[in-house]
Order: sequence, then C-alpha cells, then structure tokens
Amino acid sequence: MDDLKRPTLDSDFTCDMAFNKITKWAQKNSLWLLAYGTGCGAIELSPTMTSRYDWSRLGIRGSATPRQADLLLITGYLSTKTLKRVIRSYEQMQDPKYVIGFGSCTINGGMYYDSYNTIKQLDLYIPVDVYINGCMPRPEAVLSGLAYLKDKIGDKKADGWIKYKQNFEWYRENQKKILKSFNGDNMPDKYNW
Amino acid sequence: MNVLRTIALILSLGFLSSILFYKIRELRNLSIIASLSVALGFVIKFFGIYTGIKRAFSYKDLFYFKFDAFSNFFVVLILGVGLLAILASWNYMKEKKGETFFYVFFMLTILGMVGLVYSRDMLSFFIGWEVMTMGSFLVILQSNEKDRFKFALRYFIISLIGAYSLLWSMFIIYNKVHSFKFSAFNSSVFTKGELTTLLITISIGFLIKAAIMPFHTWASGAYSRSPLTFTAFFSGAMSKMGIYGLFIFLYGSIGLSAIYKTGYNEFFQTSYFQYTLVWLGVITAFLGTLRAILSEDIRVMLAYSSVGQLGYMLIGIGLGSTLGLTATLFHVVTHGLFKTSLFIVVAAIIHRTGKTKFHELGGLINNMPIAFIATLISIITLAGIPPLGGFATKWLLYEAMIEKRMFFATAITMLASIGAFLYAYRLIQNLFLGQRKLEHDDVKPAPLTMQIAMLIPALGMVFLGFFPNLLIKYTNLFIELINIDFFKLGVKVTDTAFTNSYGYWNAFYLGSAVVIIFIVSTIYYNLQRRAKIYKIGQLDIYTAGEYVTRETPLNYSFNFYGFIFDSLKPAIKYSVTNFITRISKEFIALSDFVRRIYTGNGQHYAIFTMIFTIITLIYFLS
Amino acid sequence: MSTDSMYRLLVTIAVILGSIIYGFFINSLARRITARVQNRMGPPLKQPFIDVIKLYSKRTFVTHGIMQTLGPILMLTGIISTLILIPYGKGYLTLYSSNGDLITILYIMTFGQLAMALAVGQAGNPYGTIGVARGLTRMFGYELPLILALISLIALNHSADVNVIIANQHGGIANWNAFRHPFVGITALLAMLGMMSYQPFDNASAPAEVASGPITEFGGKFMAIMMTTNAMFVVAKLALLVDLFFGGASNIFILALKIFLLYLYPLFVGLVFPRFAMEDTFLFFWKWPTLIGFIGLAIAIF
Amino acid sequence: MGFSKLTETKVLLKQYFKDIISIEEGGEQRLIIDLQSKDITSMINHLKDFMDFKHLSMISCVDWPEENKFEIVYILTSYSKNIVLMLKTKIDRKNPKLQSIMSLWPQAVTYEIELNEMFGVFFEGNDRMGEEFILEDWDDIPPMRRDFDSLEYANKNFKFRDERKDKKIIREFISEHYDEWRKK
Repeated sequence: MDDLKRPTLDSDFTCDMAFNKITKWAQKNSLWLLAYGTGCGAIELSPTMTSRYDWSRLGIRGSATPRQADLLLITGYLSTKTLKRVIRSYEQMQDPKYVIGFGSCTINGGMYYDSYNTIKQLDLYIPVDVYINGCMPRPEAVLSGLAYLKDKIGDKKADGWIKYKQNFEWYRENQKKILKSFNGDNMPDKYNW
Repeated sequence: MNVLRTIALILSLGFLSSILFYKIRELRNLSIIASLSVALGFVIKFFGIYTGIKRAFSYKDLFYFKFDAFSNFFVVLILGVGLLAILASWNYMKEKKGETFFYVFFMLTILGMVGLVYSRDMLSFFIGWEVMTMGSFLVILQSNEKDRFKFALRYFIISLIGAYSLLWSMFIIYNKVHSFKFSAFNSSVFTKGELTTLLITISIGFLIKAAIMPFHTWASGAYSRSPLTFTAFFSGAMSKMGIYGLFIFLYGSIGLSAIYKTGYNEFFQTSYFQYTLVWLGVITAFLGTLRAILSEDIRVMLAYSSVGQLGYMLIGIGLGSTLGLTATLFHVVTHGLFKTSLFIVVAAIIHRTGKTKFHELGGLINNMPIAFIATLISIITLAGIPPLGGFATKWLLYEAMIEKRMFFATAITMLASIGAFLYAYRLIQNLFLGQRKLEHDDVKPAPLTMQIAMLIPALGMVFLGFFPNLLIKYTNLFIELINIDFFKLGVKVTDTAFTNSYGYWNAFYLGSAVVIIFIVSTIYYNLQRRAKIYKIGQLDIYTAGEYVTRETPLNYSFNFYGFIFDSLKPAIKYSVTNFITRISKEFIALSDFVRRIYTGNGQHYAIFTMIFTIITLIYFLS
Repeated sequence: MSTDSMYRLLVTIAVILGSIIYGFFINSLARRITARVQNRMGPPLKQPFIDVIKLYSKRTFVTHGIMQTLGPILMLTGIISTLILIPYGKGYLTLYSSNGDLITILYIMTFGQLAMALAVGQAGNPYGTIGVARGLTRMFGYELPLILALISLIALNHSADVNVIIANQHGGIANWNAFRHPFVGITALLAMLGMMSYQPFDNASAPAEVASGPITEFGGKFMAIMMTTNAMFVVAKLALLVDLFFGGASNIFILALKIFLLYLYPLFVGLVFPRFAMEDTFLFFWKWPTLIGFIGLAIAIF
Repeated sequence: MGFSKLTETKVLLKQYFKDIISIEEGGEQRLIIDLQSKDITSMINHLKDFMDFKHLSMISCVDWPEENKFEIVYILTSYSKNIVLMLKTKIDRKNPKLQSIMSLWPQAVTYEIELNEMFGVFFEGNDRMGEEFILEDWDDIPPMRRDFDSLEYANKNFKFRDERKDKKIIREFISEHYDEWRKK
C-alpha cells in the first residue's frame, strides 16, 4: 500500500472562511442535515431526533433535499453503489457543507473489512469533518459528535468543503478508482462546486 | 364620399386582391395587410365621431348602416385581431395545404363581420352574420387536421340552427313592426308571451355563436381544428359577435323596459330572462373552466377556456346594469388581447414542433423567449391577477353582480376565475418550463411575424393594467350611446381610482406600488456581494441521488390535475356533449330502422302506395 | 412628499419588518408547542432567525434559469403588495388599504403564489411540479368555502371595504362576525385550515412524500427569501381573518394577540390529524364547509 | 386417515416424473427434490398448473467448484397443501445456462438477473438478462463464486487506513483491561 498524500489547504482558504461573527454563530446553531440513510446507522437517528434526545433543541433539523442541507451524515457502511449517490448528493449541497462519518465502517471498513463492495476509508472520496466511532454509536455519541462539529465550525476548522473544492482532482481520481463509470464521458451536467 | 363607403371600399379591395393574387404569396399578404391596416387607421381616425347623417348609409329603407363609436369599438377589435392573425398566418400557413384559399375566406369573414357590426337593420345584420358563418366554415376546411370535416360540419349545422332561430324572430318582428330597423322596434305591439318567445329565440341565435353552455358543443372541435392563427381570430374576435348581437338586440333595439315587461323580480331587481342569462353565464364560466383544467390537448384547453371566458361576458350582458355592461365590454377587449396572443403562441409552438399535447412538450423557454414573455403576460391577465389588465374585468364584474345582489352567482364565478389560474399555470409550466424533450433541442424561436403578433397584445394588456380608466371612459360613452340610462348606480372613475357603492380599487397606485416594491426587492436581493449565483443544467436536480440522463422523462405534465379528475369522476361523465352524442346515435338507429321500409321490392312499394291512398281517401271522405 | 404620506410610508416599512419578526416568532412558538405536545424540548425561540441568517450566509446559490432567480423576488413583491392593502388598526395603521377592497386583496394574494409556481416550474424538478399541482388543487378546493364566507360578509355589510367591515363589528365580542354570524364564521375557519397549509392539508410540501414539494430545488438565499415571505404571508392572512371575523384591533398589541390565538387553532388541528390524501383534501372542502357556507350565505341574503 | 398431503405429493410427483434423481423430506412439510436440468421447466410448469404451487418464494444458487457445478434451487410454496418445495438442479459451471421462468412468475426476473450478476448463470428467455442490478461497473468474475477471493479484491481495489502509529492492537488492549475497568 503506497503512502497516501492527504490533501492540504491552499493559503486563500481564509478568504473563503471569512465569515463574520453573526453568520458563524448562525451556521453553528442551525444545522440541517440531509435525511439520507446510507447504512444501518440510520436507525440510531430516530431516537436522537425524537423526544428522548431531541436534537431540534440544538438547532438541528432534517431536510429532505441536499439543496437546503448543511450536513451529510454517512450512517455506517457505504457500498460502492451508494457511494455514487452520496457523491452526487454531496455535490448538490451548497457551501458551506459538512460531513460526519458515522461508525467504524466509514473509518476503516469495520466488520466489512474484507467485503468486495464496501469502501474502507470515507475521507478518500469526500472530505469528512467529524468521525463518530462505534458500531453503532449510541445517540449520546451522535450528539457529542454533533457538538464537536459545532465547535469546529465555531473555530473555523470545519473546512472540508474548501478542501473538496481545492483538491477536487485528487478526490475525483480516488472516486474514479472504484467508480468505473466516472471515467467515461457519461457524467451528467456539471455541478455546483 | 362618407367614411363607411371608404371602409367598405378598402376592405373590398383587400378581398378582391386576395382572390386575384391568390397564388402570389407576398403580393397577396401585403395587399391584405395594407387594406386591413388602412381600414383600421381610418376607423381609429374617425373613432370619436358618431353623430351626423353623413356617417350613415342606407338603401331604400332596407339596408341601413351607421358609423358610431359603439360599432367602431368592435370594428377596431375585429380589424386589429384580424391584422394580427393574418400577420401570424404569413409564416404559419406558409407552404401548408389550403394556404391559397385560407386568405380569401378569412377576408370574407372579416368583411361579413364588419358589415354586421356597422349595420343598423336586421336584414343587413343577418346577411353579414351568414357571410361570417360561411366564411369561417370554409376557413376551417382549409386546415390540415384529418378530422376537420366532422367538426366543421358540426359547427355549420349548429350555427344554422342559430341562424334560423334568428331569422325567424326577425320576421316575427317585421310582421308586427313593418320595419327591419333596430330603432323602429316598438314593444307595445307585442304581447307578453310573444316578447318572451322573441327574447328566447334571439338569444338562442346569439348564444350559439358565443358558445354558451349548453350550446357549446361545436366550440372545442371548431376552435381546435381550424388553422390556429384563424382560431386566434375566431376566439379573439368572432365569438364576441354573439355578445355584440345580444347587446344590440337586447339593449339597443328591444330595450330594457320591454325585457322587464316579460317578468320582473323585485328582489333581484331584474327580469327572469336576464336572471337566466346570468346563470347561464355562471354555469358556462364554471364548467368551461373545469373542462379546460382537465384537457390534455393545448388547443382543446384554450377552446374550453374561451367558452368559459365568454360566460363572464354573458354575465355582464345579463346584469344589464352600467357596471355589468362595462365589465362585458372591458372583458371583450382583454379576452381579445390575451386569447389572440395565446393562440398565436400555441400556433408558433405547434408550427415549430408539430406536437399538440401537453405531455409531448416542455422546457421551451430558452428556445422561444418572446413567446414565453407573451404567454406569461397573457396568463397573468387570464387569471385576473393585479396589476395587469385582467383584474379590472374581474373587479367590475364582481362589483356589478354584488350590486345586483346575486351573491351565489358571484361566489361560483369567483371560483371559476380561481380555476382559470389552474389551467393558466399549466399553459406556462407544461409548454415553457420544466425539462426540455430531447427532440426539441434545436427548436427555433417563433417566426418574426408571429413574434410581433403575440407581443402587440401583450403590450396592450400591460397598458390596460395601469390605465384601465382610459378604456372605461370610452365604454361609458358607448353605453350612453345605446340609450341605457336607467341606472344611476355605476362605476365612478376618477383619475385612476374605481369606486362604486360596494368597493374601490385604484389600478394605477396599485400597479405602481407593485413596481416600486419589485425594484426595492431586487435591490435588496442583490445586496450580498460575496455570494455567487451559479447557473446549472437541467439535469442537475434533486433525484434522490440517482444519476439521470436526457432520456429520463422528468416532466410532470400528463394528467396534471388528476386529483380533481379523480375526485369529480362520478360527476364528469354527465356532459352535454355526451348527451348530444347519444341522441345522435339514437337518431341514426331510428333512421336505420325507418330505412328498412325501402326493401327494393316493387310489390312492397305498391302496397305502401295503396295503404297511403286508402288512408288519404278515408281522411278526406269522412 | 407631504408629512402625512411620509408617516404612512414609515409605518408601512415598520409593519413589513414587524410582520417578518412576528411571523418568525409565532412560527418558532408553534414549533415549541408542537415539541411540548410530543414531550420534547423543541428549538429555541430564536431558531427561525438563526436559520434565515445561516441561509443568507451560504456561499453558493444555484439556479436553473431566469424564472428561478426572479421567482423569489416576485414572491416578495406579491406578499408585500398584499401586506400593504390590509388594515392593521386605525389611522396610519390602515396603511394603503384605501387603494383596494376585499376582492383586490383576494386576487393580489395569488400574485406571490404564481411567482412561486413559476420559479418551481423553471427549476424543473418533478417533485416541485407535483407539489405545485397539489397546492393549486387544494387552493381550488378551499377557495369555494372561503369565497362563500367573504361574499356573505360583503352581503351583510353592504360593502367590500375591509375598514367598513371592521367598523361594523364595533362593540364587544358578540358583535364579531365569527360569533354574530356563526355559519359564516365556521365556514371561514374551516377554509382557513386549507389556507394555512398546516398538517392535515400540508400535501403540497408533504415532507418525505414528494421530497419537500415546491421548495425542493431552492436553497440558500432563495430559501431564505421564501422563509421570510412565508412568515409575512402567515401574518397577512391571519391579520385579514382577524380584521374580517374577529373584530379587527384597536392597537397593534391586541392584533398580535388575536393573530397568535388564531394561529393556535390550525396548529392544534394539525397536531391531532394526520395528512389527508389529495382527493380527500379536495373533496373535504367541497363537502361540509361548502354546505355550511351556502347556508350562511342564504341566511345573509334573505 | 389416508396419506398425509406430503406423502401424497411425493407419490404423485414420483409417478409423474420418472427422471427425478431423488425426492426426500427435508423436515416438517418440506420436500427436497433433485432433478436434471432439462426437466426443471416442465416440472415447475406442472407444479404451478396442476399441483397448486402458486408461490415462488425465491431462486437461489450454490456454487460447487469441487464438482464443477452450480446448483440452482427453486423454492415453491403451496398454500392449500401447506408444503414448501425445494427443487434442486445442477448445471455445468463452465457454461451455466438455464431456461428462464419469467413467463410463469414475472418476479422471477429479479432473482434471475441477480443470479446472473452474482454467479454468472445465464437464463435464456429473460429479456433483462445482463442488466446492472446491484453491482455497478463490475469488472471481475462474479463475486459470489467461491473461487472469488473477496479480501484479495478488497486489498487490490480499496486503500486501507494505515495502522496506528503506536502499533497498538486495540482489541487485545481492551480485553486485557476489561476486568479492571469494570471494577471501577
């Protein structure tokens, strides 16, 4: 396995991240997440949003379409087929946007380490701001992950979307390695990155 | 030489040149357009002049024409819409089958209509009426539709019934009054029963031409199967002839007092006859709208929309008050404008794509931007949304109905106009917005002449939205002219505000407010400097992550209001068209039965003859 | 510009801003009440403001064409035009209501909806178009009882002037139209359920059924403007209903209170009933509310 | 009391199909029938039309690389007889071909294209054969075959995360300290 060169940020990233205090506060306290259950972890979200844990008190809300969403939750294992849809959904989201990798499958493949169609590292394909580990993480862990993301946004460290913009070729190269159909010219219209 | 003769001469020259040069396209079209525009200019120049014997024309007391502002109002509409339609036909009819005779019959129709509008006696009115019907029937036959014969024949036969009904009442009047002149009518020589019959027969004649339910069965077929530029004229100007006829016969000739003689209701302050007319109008407006909502063919939808819109005009006629008649005349203009524009847009689309169903089209906004703008303005007017011209009609009509205390009718009419919003949205959504079909990628914009023809009415609608008072000033003039002064109630028009006893509305202030708010919102909207707006392709839409291609059908356009259809399914199967179709089937079956008498056997015929002779003998001898 | 029209303009701007803030406020209060009914905490009261600021601070806005860009602006135009025609009290608070009567208000309300529908059409998302078709069908449904109620009011007051209708309700709760003419009041309240597009009749946006309906393709600034206009529209509709049926208001605080109390009614109905199917929605309005409306109108006329 | 329905079916099938390799009871209300591949279509036809096995529960496949065979298993159910039937047939692994039963049960299409994708069995007469179903852009041998090495494929195609810098094996670390943590 060759050593991977992880993407880095260019110097002009501060320009992109230059939100003032109010907008930063608003972004921190209003996270709409894309309700797209990619794996078994989606079942953990039901208790997190209903009366026991109630994430709406943190300003978190589900949104049906990626156009309005700020946060993409990758809930558990991601098969190559789903990855294709996730990439499209991620690219349809509007900047700034964040990704949370959920469970050990997104970190290192988890119990699917030898599966022929489950990806092993999520951050090769889309930039991940926060990983929540566990198999599956309990709602408490999810909430703590979300709180961590909020802090990161507040500290201007949730910069995955800029990374994706600046290192787009690198991410595309990785995506193409497993999604063969990205190689041809049958990609649909250009996206809004 | 008086004005009327000059106009007659100019239009006849146009007609003659359409016959003479019927093979030479440019010469023929130019001469027709020249003759129409010169006549139009002439009418507009002398528009205000309506008195003085010099302007009238008569022959042996039989034919009597008069050049007055009321007729001019309709003539301007006829010539204007006719000019636009012929302009649009230049490209639309180009190298189509039936192009050569199309113009001849079109000019014949216009000639007949101008004649009937200027006529002030029943005989010449009827001649003009028949020339119009004949001309339009012949034009329908020039289209390229396969089933045009069936619908043209239906139109012709139903029109014939109306014409006979009209002719019959004219002769009854002549029998009593001994004059065909409109002004010579004298209600005192008629009994109450005779007057009622007369009113019913006359209105049947005109309601058929205006396609009011239940006489509308010809409309959807004839409107949709004509060459579509002619339909613009058909619906935009010709259908108003029924309204004009009702106007001139009911209020210009017979008179309101004679109508009240047939039975007057104290509560509604109107006669039973007028009350019936209002309800016919309401039902037409509502059911026409409902049918338009549920149609899948663009032409059929516009045809039913015309039926519904004519209902509004009938309501105004039926009310018979100044406000009601003003509403009708205003709607004659706005409907003329937006229906002309819409039909020409649809003609352009069908000309370019060859598709007539909603679900076969979509996403043409980038191909036909001018047509899109014209449609947008037209549908805003159609739905009666302020600040464009359509709202004035609605406001005047509702106030007129409320003034007459017809509240139930008002409620249903308002619902019908909400329904108009539904089908109007479909017109713009399924034709111009949404996903473009693969085969329509290189559809060219509408031909230049059609673009001109669809934009001029649109400008008119915008203008009427801000200054409806200018038109109202004229319509008040005509209503005075045809001797309706029994109503003190009416719309008071100060500079730009409309006021009557029930409500008020200020068109210009409202329109300006909307414009100002729009400008302020736009500025506010573009304040954000850092934000960038990206224009993305049609395929980049939310599809739950799925990758779509151009082949994927992504337009929701078939059975658009299926919910309404499902909800009203039990009621929809009862329609006048079905009823008449069933009657015609029964009639064919009966004829088939009767036909069996003719067996072809000579001896049978001999027996029939003998039986007939014996019965006749018995009858006469006893 | 005279001082009088200057004051009127200033009051108008204040009312527009106030309606945004108040619309957001009652929206978040409603969300909190919903949460309490479901035994949750609910979002903080400032949540809608945070959401809107966040949506404005988004860095990308995507559009499919000119109508999608123009749509939200036109929508804002339509709603503000509606707002300024509704009286909110006496004196300057009548705003510009002398430029249009009830019929004008009813028609200009559709301006914003048409703009929204056009923007959705240009976005080209089938979910959005289905949402619009559903919304228009629902509108065709609830407009019948609503029109019947409004026509009854016009018949009873011999005027389509909102100010006159308010003045006629002067003198105590018993004189309010909703109580003096119970059939008319019931019709209007039933039609209002459809008008507010709250739970049993929220089939246009229908979360999770047709993505998010008309707003599927809208994000960032577009969505922010739509949220703002929705807040304003809710206030406008409720203020109109309060003016017509609940005696208007002598000052702005009573109006705010009445608006909030009226807003609770569709909210609680929505908490009890699940979403109706589209056909049922349409037929619901054309059945009982319409019948009651006809009875009310008949009583009003005869 | 006569024969149970199970026995009755067994006898009837034995009479009707002389070529059945074996027929045995695989538990309560369950018959396992071994057939030759040429008989399978006519057998299923007969079962559906005359013996009331109206329900196709599933179609499955077992790989036997030792015998160089694929074993296709059809599971049918009869609600009136309350019997589950497993029809097994072995086909050649080199050239796996079978007749589609799409005309009998339209839902069989899905099972068949899945088997085609996962094992490479070709069903003749299925018009959606060869369509991408679950695996998109697959370029290796069908993954459910036993000679396909999943781990090797994963190693080749996916990048694994590097191990921890302190080389600690977390699982062992936890099991070592588990008891002492519990006491806390």
